[in-house]
Amino acid sequence: MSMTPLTATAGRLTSEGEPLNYLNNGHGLKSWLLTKDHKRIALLYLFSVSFFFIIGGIFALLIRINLLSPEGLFNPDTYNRIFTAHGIIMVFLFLVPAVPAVLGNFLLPIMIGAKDLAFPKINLLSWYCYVVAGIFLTVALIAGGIDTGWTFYTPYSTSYSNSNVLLAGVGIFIAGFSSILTGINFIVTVHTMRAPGMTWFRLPLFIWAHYATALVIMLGTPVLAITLSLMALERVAHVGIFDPAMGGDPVLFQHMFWFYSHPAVYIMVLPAMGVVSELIANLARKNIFGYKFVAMSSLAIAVFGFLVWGHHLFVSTQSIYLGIIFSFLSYAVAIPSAIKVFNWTATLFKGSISYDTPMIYGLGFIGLFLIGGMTGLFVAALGIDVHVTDTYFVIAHFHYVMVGGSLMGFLGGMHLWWGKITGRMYPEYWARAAMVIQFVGFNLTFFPQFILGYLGMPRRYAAYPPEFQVLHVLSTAGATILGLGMLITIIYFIWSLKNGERAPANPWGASGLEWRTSSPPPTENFLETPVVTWEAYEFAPIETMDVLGYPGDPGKPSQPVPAEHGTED
Amino acid sequence: MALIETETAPERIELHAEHHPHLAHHFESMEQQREAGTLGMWWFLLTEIMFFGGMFLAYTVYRHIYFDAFAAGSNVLSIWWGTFNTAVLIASSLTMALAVFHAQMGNSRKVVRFLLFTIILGTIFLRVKYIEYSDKFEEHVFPAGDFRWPIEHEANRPNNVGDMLLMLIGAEPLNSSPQGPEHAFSVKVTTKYAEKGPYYGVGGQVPEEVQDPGFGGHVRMYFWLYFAMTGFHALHMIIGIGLLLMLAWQARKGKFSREYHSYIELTGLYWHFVDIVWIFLFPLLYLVDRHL
Amino acid sequence: MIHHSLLAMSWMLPEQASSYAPEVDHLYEFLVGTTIFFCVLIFAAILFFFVKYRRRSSDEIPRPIAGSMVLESAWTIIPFIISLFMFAWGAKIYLQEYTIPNDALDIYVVGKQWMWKFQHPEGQREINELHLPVGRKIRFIMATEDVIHSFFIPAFRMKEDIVPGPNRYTTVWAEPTMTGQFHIFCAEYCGTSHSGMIGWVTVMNDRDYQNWLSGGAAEGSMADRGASLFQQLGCITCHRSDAQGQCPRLEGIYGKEQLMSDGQKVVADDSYIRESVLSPLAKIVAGYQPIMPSFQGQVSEEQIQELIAYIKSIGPPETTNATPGTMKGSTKISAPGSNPAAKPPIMTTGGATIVAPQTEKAQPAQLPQQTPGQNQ
Amino acid sequence: MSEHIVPKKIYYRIFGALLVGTALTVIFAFINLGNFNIVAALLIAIAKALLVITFFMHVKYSSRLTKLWVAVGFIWLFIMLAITMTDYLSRAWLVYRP
Ligand code: HEA
Ligand code: HEA
Ligand code: HEC
Ligand code: CUA
Ligand SMILES: [Cu+2]
Repeated sequence: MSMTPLTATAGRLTSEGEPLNYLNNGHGLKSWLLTKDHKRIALLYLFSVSFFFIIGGIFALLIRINLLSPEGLFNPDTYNRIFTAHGIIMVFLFLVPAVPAVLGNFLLPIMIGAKDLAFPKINLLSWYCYVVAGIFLTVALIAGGIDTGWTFYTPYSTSYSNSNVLLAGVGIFIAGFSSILTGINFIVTVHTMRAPGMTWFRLPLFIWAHYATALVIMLGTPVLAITLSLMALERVAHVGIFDPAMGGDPVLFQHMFWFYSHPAVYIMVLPAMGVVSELIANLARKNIFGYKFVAMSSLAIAVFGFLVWGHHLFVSTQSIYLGIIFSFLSYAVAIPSAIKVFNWTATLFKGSISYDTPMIYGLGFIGLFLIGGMTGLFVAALGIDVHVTDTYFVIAHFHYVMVGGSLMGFLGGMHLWWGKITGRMYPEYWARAAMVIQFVGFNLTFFPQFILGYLGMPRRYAAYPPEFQVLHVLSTAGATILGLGMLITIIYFIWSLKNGERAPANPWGASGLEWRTSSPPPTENFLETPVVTWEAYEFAPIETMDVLGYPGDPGKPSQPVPAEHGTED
Repeated sequence: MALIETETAPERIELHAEHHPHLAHHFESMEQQREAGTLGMWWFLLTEIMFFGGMFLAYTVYRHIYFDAFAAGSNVLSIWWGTFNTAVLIASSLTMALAVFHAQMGNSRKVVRFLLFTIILGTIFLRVKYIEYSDKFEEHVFPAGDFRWPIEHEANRPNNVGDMLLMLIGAEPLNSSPQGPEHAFSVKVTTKYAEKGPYYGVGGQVPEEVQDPGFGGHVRMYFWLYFAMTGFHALHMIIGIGLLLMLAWQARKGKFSREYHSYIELTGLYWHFVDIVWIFLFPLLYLVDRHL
Repeated sequence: MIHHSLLAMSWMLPEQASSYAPEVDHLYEFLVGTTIFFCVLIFAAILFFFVKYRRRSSDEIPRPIAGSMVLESAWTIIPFIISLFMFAWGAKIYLQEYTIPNDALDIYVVGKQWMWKFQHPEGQREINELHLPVGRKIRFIMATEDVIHSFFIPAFRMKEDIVPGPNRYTTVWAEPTMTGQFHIFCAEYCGTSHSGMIGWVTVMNDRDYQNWLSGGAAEGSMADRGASLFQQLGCITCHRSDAQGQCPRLEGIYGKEQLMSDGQKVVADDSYIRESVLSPLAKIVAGYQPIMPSFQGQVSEEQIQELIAYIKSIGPPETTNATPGTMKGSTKISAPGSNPAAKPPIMTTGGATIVAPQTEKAQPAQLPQQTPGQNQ
Repeated sequence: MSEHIVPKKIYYRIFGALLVGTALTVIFAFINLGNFNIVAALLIAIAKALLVITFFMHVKYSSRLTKLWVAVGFIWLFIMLAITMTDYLSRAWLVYRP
């Protein structure tokens, strides 16, 4: 293996005698706000998406509080603004960027053995776009709120709602830009910057998932951008492009919106699926059963995901013939997800299954996603969807996939890589407890909603007939428990930054390049260019793995290297 | 699949005797850097296709529903300007391609020259767009505000190359006036489409209580798409010209060489793409049902 | 219809109060069953592996297993077949829900922020309350005055958006099979009081319904009211039966194919008439000048419905024998009880009125002519 | 992979072809071909776009991957147009046909 020195800084010590890593290589606000290091940008993202998650979560709790009483505790206008804010923040400012922009950003270059993403400046720009988008949306919320629902259906949004819609439209447009920039970076990096020996079928499934996600982002997001632009312009000029009074067709807006927003649900779940593959493989120390099928199913989801948007329009007056086609295609796109679930399960067979928190999250993901996905089959069935569309059944369906699925995947990933990212381990006991609390709270929140929905409880209702109250109260109770679980997680993560155990390079005995560099990694990820000679998920005794971060005992806390190891450029 | 398998992982270990000054720290070689740039630009253009695609979709749907109104609106545009601008843009694509060619040859002075040609042609295009837009304002077919249909007063339209050149420099055209052949517009359009009825909101916004915008309202939809599509296209042109100016400046200072000119190539890709968008916009917007 | 199932007997299903509700529930139960099956299968496997293969020493490395083509095919193909079944069943119900039967009783629905307005052909008007006879097929002809609303009766398993626009009525149908009171909801978000846009449908047996009908409607049937509107609005000045070719006569046009000036043929259904009133220029009848003014803003949605009811009712007796080859059969459906059996089945979604290809032969209506619009 | 340099001659030829294409577009627009006017216009536009992509944008000399991506871009656009138009063509309430 050649010993190309990678950076001037690698292997050096800080003035305090700590090994120099990406965290302590540069101090001060400026070194963070102007950083081009993908790992630091990932942390910027982590901070900002967590912020918006908490805001979105608080809105969720407000929703649940309102629904404690059949008359609703807030007035309807307030309630409408609350659920809209909840939906917009959770989708555009939290879940779409969460896994890719935090974990993907941090890990993608490391996992393929690159020093950074292909376009570091664009990566930073992406974060700034995100921030600007966040500001726009926050201003829109403070200036009086938006009450359109996250779907902005016309003509309500263009002719009836208030003009904060304009701000929100622009905000989401910019947020879209931010994800496009991340997407470009991922695709190009995976194509051009893999380390020697890192062939396509040696890529971790995390990478495949992110690659597929990037495809979806690139091909879908621009359509949302133009749709919301046209909507915003319509709001201003009232020319009628979506306004039936002027000859426009509101259903066209729905087509254009869902052309992005259905694929967007896969933007939200595919990266989490990538995370789950890593969790399961690494904590069962087994290669993923049917690696190629899992890899290809990600691509299949990305491609077929574009053909089913009309399943949100079954009762919207679109052509019934097209509705039937869309229903069929929706079933087709469910198959690749099923393939993944079966393969993950089979991976456990004859594994060495650890009971650590990430694994529990991984299993939680499978269970909840399974329920969420199967109920997707309910709503894809035309005859049933006519009854349950726009009811709590749909709400429950998508919270099962988005919260039970994606959010659990995200949290699992955060636990798996927390040591890698921060250099400190989270407290295992509290983590397991929090996971169990979340799991229980989650099911209590959303399972009753399936029943509510089938009984006919419509969504976006500030008040409701009294016979639904029992189930609503149950759901609110669940949300409280869920919130408590989240709060615990947030607290111990912050606590561990100072007080956690120091993380070794490879705390799990995992395979994958990111475990072959120190925790936290040096600025350019490795001290020398890695050469990959092993297959994906090829587990080996931990002593036999070279650590290409700071040399030292693998599995032990990283050791500083003598200063002469690093050479000047 | 085969596509993916045949592609081997990029070579990365080879030591580079001399580091090119423009090689970014995280790339191993100029080759890798160039490839990344090209791929990145192509993917960006893909997103652009989808971005304009949204408008093409709206266009297709409404042209299908309101064909007559689209035909009527289209006949208001000047085919002379449209054709002229198409030619200008194609020529600018040629000069752009030649600029890239000279960059590949390492011929800096010619690079600057062809970049300037491209900029000039792009500016001419925008100048024409400006004239056309002002005409549309004058004729009150800008879709917001004081939209009127059928148009009551026609702006000057050129009907030969000489006139176009005169108008480009801001002079009065010699023989194009509402009486020229292009005036056929009023005659043709009014005979074929007048029966379709007026715009109920003549002289302003559609009044609240009269919700039916009538035929003119659909023409207005056409103009909305016309302004949105050409407007976004023009915005791309402006950005393109900005990029070209920057490149010309850098090229003049000798930043580019045989080995290092990828920015020129990438901007070239962008420029050609903008040209392609126009290649579609021209027939779709200017040539609906011209054979009256 | 009696329905045996665990779910139906529990509190997890709303009442099955329409003819297709049981079938929707059957499919639902099938899906619940499938879901339970897969959940049990996978949860059991996971739990079993989780216990059996728990990590016993920190450095153990299990033997890798590559995968199995057989298994992969199995769990691709089997779910696919199951889902094809779900798809076909769902689509079948969907077609049933949106194939409007031709012997239905028409109820006119107008959604507006934030209330439901109903009109019965006999003339009764209701707000947020709707009375229906049990055992009769009901066709809801719906329009909105502002944004999108969605007409949802959970007990009927019936829902359809009402999209604004001059050229569409949305049509949906149901056959109540159970007397009682059921919720009406608005299921598409429509602004502040979206959740207040609710009401009750009362399904009654036929006698009660007839009693109820005879109770109200001081101003006469919808068609009667339409007739006086026809006078008031001045339609009559042009559309007179003795009009000298300036304007088309409206007698007997309802349900017939009309030839437009651009050569296209359009069935004069509710949507078409509504559009003729609101945007007369959209479609010009062949041979006429576009001189009809728009009545947009001068007539309310209910009034348009009354005009339609009137136009429906003015089929002159001579036109009962439709020319073979054009529109077959009776040209009118009117008061409840008439049976224009020969009307082609119409499937609609979103006002998309699709005249199904005709197989039956032309068949002149031999039904006793009733004076339409009269209460029985 | 070193870059391929396209001779200048080719650029000029393509330029010529594009101008001819533009002229044809205009000419065809004035001939009444019924529904085929739009077909002709689009076919010519596609041909012109292909020329630009292939030669000016060097796709002819690029990797198969680039070719694939270019195709993907247009295929996705087509998917969006085709599926949405299916709705409009099979919805009977929209019958304003030319
Ligand atoms: C992460 C997000 C996510 C994911 C992954 C999915 C996944 C799926 N969704 Fe969901 N969906 C949403 C988020 C998501 N959805 C949201 C946000 C909405 C509502 C938006 C709004 O209106 O506000 C929505 C709404 C929605 C609707 C519209 C409902 C309505 O408004 O009326 C439909 C209809 O078809 C649908 C279908 C599906 C299907 C078929 C899948 C499939 O991909 C699921 C596939 C997975 C499985 C099937 C599980 C694995 C299965 C097995 C292991 C067992 C065997 C399988 C078979 C027998 C096939 N979804
Ligand atoms: C990623 C997406 C996402 C996520 C994570 C969630 C999370 C949750 N959602 Fe939401 N939801 C949506 C996406 C999401 N939702 C969307 C798209 C809609 C549709 C909107 C529309 O109709 O337009 C919706 C709608 C929606 C509704 C329906 C509203 C209606 O139609 O009337 C409800 C009702 O129960 C709900 C509940 C919840 C709950 C209880 C959570 C819980 O999981 C939340 C748990 C999290 C917390 C509770 C926060 C935890 C943090 C703290 C407690 C820390 C506090 C700390 C400090 C102050 C320091 N959501
Ligand atoms: C100024 C004369 C005028 C008045 C007033 C008028 N119409 Fe008309 N109407 C016409 C003409 C002319 C046509 C045929 C051309 C067309 O389709 O627009 C027509 C067509 C129609 C049609 C389509 C007929 C067919 O054969 O398909 C209907 C339905 C209709 N009118 C209903 C009404 C109603 C209802 C009113 C009153 C609210 C009304 N009209 C008032 C002149 C008039
Ligand atoms: Cu009307 Cu919601
Ligand atoms: Cu979807």
